[in-house]
Amino acid sequence: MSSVITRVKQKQIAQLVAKGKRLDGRGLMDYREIKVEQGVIERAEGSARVLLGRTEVVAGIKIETGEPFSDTPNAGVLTVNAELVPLASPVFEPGPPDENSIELARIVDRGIRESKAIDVEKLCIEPGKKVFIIFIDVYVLNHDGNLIDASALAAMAALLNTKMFNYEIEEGEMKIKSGYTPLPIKRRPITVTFAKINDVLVVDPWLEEEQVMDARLSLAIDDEGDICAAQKGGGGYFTPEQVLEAVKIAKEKAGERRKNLDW
Amino acid sequence: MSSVITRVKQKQIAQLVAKGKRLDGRGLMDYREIKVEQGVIERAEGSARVLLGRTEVVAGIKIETGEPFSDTPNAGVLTVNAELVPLASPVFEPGPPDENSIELARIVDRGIRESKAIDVEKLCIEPGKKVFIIFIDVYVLNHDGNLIDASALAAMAALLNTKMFNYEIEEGEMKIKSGYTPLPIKRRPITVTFAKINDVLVVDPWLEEEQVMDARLSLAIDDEGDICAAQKGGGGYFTPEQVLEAVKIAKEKAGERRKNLDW
Amino acid sequence: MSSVITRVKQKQIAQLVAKGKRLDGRGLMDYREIKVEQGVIERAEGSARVLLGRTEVVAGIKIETGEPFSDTPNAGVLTVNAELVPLASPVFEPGPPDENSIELARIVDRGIRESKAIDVEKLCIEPGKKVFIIFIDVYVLNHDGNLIDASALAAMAALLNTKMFNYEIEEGEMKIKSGYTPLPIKRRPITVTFAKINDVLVVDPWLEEEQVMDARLSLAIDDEGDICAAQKGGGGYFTPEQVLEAVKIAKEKAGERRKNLDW
Amino acid sequence: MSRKPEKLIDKKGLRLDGRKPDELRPIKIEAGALSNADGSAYIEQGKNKILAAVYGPKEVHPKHLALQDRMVIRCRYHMAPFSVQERKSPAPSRREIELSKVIRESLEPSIFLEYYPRTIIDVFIEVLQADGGTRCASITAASIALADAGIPMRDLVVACAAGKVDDTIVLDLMDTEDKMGTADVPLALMPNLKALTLLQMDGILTSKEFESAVNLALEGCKKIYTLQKEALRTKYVNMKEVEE
Amino acid sequence: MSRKPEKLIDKKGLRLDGRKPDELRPIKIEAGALSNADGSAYIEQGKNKILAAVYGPKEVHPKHLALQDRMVIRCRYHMAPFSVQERKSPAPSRREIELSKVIRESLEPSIFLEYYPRTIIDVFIEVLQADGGTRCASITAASIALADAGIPMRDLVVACAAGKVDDTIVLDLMDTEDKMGTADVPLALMPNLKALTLLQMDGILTSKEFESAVNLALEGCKKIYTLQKEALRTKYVNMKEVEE
Amino acid sequence: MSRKPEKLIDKKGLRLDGRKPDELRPIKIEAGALSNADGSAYIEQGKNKILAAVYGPKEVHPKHLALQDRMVIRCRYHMAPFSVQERKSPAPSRREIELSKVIRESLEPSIFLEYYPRTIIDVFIEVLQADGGTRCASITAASIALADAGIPMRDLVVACAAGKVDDTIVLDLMDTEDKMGTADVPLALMPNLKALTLLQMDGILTSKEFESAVNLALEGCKKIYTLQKEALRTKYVNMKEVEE
Repeated sequence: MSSVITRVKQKQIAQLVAKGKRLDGRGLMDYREIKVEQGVIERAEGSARVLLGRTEVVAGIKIETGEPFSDTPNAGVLTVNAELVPLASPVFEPGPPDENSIELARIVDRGIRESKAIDVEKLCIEPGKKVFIIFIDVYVLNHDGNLIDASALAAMAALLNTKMFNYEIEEGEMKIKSGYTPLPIKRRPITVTFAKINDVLVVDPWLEEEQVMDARLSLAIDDEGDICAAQKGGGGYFTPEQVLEAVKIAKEKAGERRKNLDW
Repeated sequence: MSSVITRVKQKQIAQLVAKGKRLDGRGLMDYREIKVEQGVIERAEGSARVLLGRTEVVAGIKIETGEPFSDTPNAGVLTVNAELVPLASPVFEPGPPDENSIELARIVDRGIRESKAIDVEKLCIEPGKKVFIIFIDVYVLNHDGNLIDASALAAMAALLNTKMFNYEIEEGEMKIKSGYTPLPIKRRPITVTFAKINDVLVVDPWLEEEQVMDARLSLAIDDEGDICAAQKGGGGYFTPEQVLEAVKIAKEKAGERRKNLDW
Repeated sequence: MSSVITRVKQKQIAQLVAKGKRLDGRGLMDYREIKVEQGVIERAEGSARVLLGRTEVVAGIKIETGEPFSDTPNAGVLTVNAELVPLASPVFEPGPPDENSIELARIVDRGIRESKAIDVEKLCIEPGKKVFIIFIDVYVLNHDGNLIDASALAAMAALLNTKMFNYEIEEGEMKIKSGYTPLPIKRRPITVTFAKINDVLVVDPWLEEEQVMDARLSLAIDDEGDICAAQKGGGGYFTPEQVLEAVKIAKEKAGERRKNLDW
Repeated sequence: MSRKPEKLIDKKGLRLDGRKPDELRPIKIEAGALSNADGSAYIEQGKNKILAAVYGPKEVHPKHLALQDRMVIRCRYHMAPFSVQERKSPAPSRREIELSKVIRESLEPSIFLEYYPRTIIDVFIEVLQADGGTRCASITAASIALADAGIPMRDLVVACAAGKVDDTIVLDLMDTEDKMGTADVPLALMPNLKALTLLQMDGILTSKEFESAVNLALEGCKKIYTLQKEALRTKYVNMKEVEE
Repeated sequence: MSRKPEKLIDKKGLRLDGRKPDELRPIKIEAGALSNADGSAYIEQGKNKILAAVYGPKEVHPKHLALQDRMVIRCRYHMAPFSVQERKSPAPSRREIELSKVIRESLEPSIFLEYYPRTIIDVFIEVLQADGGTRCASITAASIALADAGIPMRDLVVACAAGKVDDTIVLDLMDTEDKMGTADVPLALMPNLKALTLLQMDGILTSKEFESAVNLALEGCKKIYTLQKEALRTKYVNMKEVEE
Repeated sequence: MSRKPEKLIDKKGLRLDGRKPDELRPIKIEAGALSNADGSAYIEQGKNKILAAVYGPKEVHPKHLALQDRMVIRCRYHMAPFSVQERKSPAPSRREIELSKVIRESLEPSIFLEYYPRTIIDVFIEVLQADGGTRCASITAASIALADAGIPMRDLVVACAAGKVDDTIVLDLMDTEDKMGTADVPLALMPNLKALTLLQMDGILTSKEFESAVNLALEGCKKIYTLQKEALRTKYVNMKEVEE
């Protein structure tokens, strides 16, 4: 079960793509099958499991209270962490987050933060003193490519699944009341990732395609079809035309997904 | 001065044990000579040095004040740390605690914590806000086997040697008064460790026996002869019968020790 | 561009020194050209750039407020950190501070702290609760020898360049007022470093001389010509006579520098 | 947030979740749950949800860690940040480091280490949700993952705890029982060899109670052992069907 | 301490520092700024002050990191503690780690990696003062440092951001615009190849706005490209003069 | 907790612990205090209690740290958490890292490093209780441990501090004098070679005072040197007796 594919297979993948085909039979702009299951971790305030082909990601939400940042005293705090846990791939190693897991967490974070997916002002308990802190932990359990889309989807699905306890402020003290409320979600960004292989764009690259690709481009699209985050990765490049083409396709793909998910 | 013994010696140790003998002349259920010296570190609130044959351990107690854990607002905090300092053995290396020192600390901790050796409720200064924190630092100075029993003994002897300053609460402020009080000790657990060599149990394995043993079993026994902690270690196993035999012997051995120490 | 010089060159340097000469033409007690430029980092509360030959160091001062140490409740806090950033030399590596950068920071710290260069009592805002914390960050940008003198000079020049905002205490709250005040500087220590090469003392060793030297001696001299810090380094030794000779020369050299800098 | 219930065992002798003292929680085991690992397993035991994966045997890096006469086993027991009530930092805690060690030592006796000298096996365990008894459920799952990876083994290792709660010896403690009870004795067994490969204890027990707890835990192990074998059979059968 | 100004663009269409929307900040570039490095560059772009240095190609330690068919590029983007308003801890932040990666990936396409197999190049970037757009200025400087080190390259890489501020698409955002604006699109270009080697985006833009921002940033890149080449020429001429 | 006493030197010219200005604290030295180390020593100097151990010469791992023409010395000075008034974290502090370096550099000149090329010696120092002057007492003990390990040496290294307290130059400062005094000059000496291998200074001294302090510390070193040699002789005699 090696994670490095042979040169022969690399060539094969590249040649197929040039002909508009892919090794697993998909069209260039087809996603693998997507399954989203919410509420899989009852202990968490919210959770979701995403299967994107054989790529598997669980996201869990924990909520704590704490101090706001000094430059945003009225806003709750959002923290995204991603773990490439070693059981997910022979190339993941135990240890502190490396550049790949940090980049993954920051891309997921940007999609949510920049689209203003959460109304963070509603997470303020006492301005400048006490706010809710939302921990989004992305846990990659099986790596078969395109962790970015799977993780962004799991994170958003988990947020939509999250319930916060009710509370009221009585004489300056926070008192927990019965019942739960959903998070104040304003937008539902969807991330679409492209690989450039043999100078051709494909969406949703799986593991073997990632090993062949020149570069990667991820675009987060919000409910209005606007772009709310972008990230190029990999040691290759895109032409400006390829980027603009990717933007157009990403809007379509995000629209389809949004319909399927009823988001 | 190698720390790895030859195969010939390994065989010799195993064969001797099968005949009920040990390389250093002890019977299978004999401890090495034990020396306990209290108050060796005047700067510490309590301390003790234990010699178990050539194994040497110093334990020091420091007391600070701090916040209690949120789930035990009326209880003082107990913290055990063990350092396998590199001057004690050619196999100990400088650096953060490894799995061996963490396991050692946690075994010592469990013996004391689970036997309720210290009346932690008496270490509460102001419920939910301020309690005493007891730091037990176990410092291994020479490693000649059976660090668990030597460390547990040193830690307990140091606790029995500990003096806390007197205080009173005046208008919400803690004021230090003259004089000292001993720690509120309720029980004096004693840990007895067995090695299984060639399918035979021996107590108090020294270094060369530890290099031959299949597995290790440590049992902490409290003043009533009850079991208050257990830990199997090593890459071998015990039969249920061997475990129950060890329990019986551990009670005897702990009883003898208790008499000798006048605990 | 190797950082290790050949044995031939090493011999050459040593033989020249024995004749009272140096490879770069300087006399044994001559410094390289020194340039001091203050205010190079506008974002910092104070800053300075020092060129000592081709050795280049920037020091930046940041000021924050925080709690004083419990044993000096009326004194501001001084913190010196030194970074041997990897772009400065092929032998510097990224990562947490190593023994060389820690020693460098602590020598710079001692010169400033022990000479009582800053009147730390004037940095107290509210005794025991709130004081100013002065961060001195020494950043080595090009390493061509004698980092100690360059860093100590950059740190002191940056402190002399530092402006603190004005404030007043109104009903227990600190309020920022318009305008700035310089730091309360009481003394201006100057550090003079000697290398012992072939049993001869030279000042201000450059990189290739440092690779040949037996040992290093740094002396910080205050405005009165008194010694306020000393540090021997390197795997060689000095005779007591050499140390006392160095003290005499250091006073002279510090005096000259002080005149040039108008300190 | 949790408050201690007054009674952990009710008048009818039933536990908080309605179990009898000698009753296991519902258990679901799946062999081969992950596609990248050489072997894997997923276990649910009560609310515990745990994944185990095995990679290897493989070459050792760095080489000086290799052993000339046997393979090396590494083990990492790790809890997801969202697996417990208060978010857990992903950095390994002292508890996780200790458990990684005792779990490794509970699996080692089951493996023919001498079959693959100079190689290494990695056992990775991720606790996705924790509800008491995670170390035992982890061992149960990890042993299946080892078998699923085709590692030559003397026997499966199966683990279960017994303990004392409100003066009663009970099987398979859940989180509240573990925290509020009197004692907990987790153990691991290779059933065919009657070999205890894990034994720990927290709390206070007389030697008699200790003996009862050990015996009850052994009974629990035997029941779970059947489920382990079933899980492996199910995967094997499914694979055969796919192949045919 | 900073307070949001009411308007980022005034009635005359000018920005806080008096620039027009499509105007770059003043830029000063010096090739070969450091004597120890194999190649180096210093850039000032507005109040940004950044040094870049290159060491290599050199042998790889430890050896197993070497690649048989190409060289390895390492990159460290780092900010001095005094470079920003509140003192920054010298330990690398998550942001610095991400930027080190994307900067490395923006430089890689420009280098003939296959020319020196089994070697490594280190690119070190130190931000002495930051005022928005440091990643772009760092790339611009690092590419000059690579050229200064004599590394064989397809083209220089030049980087610049465009973004949206008060409903206007503007070039080369400074810190306040970056923080208070609507969107920021940093990108890097190899001008001769029309190849985008960095592309990121923060904020919200319609696809039309995005296209305008990309085009404006490309214009900015082309202007800076001229300055890059000038800096290299200046150093080359100076060296010639010294030699003659 | 400690409060500054009004006077560190009383009317009779005696110090807080009754010593005269040029008097050492009581010193007890034992060579070979630990059985596992290749060489070891224990020193008590006043309330200081310090152990030093030497392992080596041995092979270097990893190999690239080895030097072709000489051996490498590593040194770790470390304080036990209970050695000082407020519990010290066991992680090495910046102070401990600096002292490890200067102690190593104070021992190096005494060792014939070229006798065992491509090897390494580890010097481990553990301060069990600290009362001022631990670096000097550590050097004194470590040098004995090196001799006890049979390392070929030019001379023993012996260390002692002098300083200024209440306008008086005094020998061998204890903790309170160190903290409340005016200056402290720790130094290390190879007596036969009149070679200073450690020299540091804290505080303010005129050059005259500095000279006096150095001379007084040298006197202290010479006295301790006698005790060092005695400790080694005692161990040697005891070994002979055991052998006979």
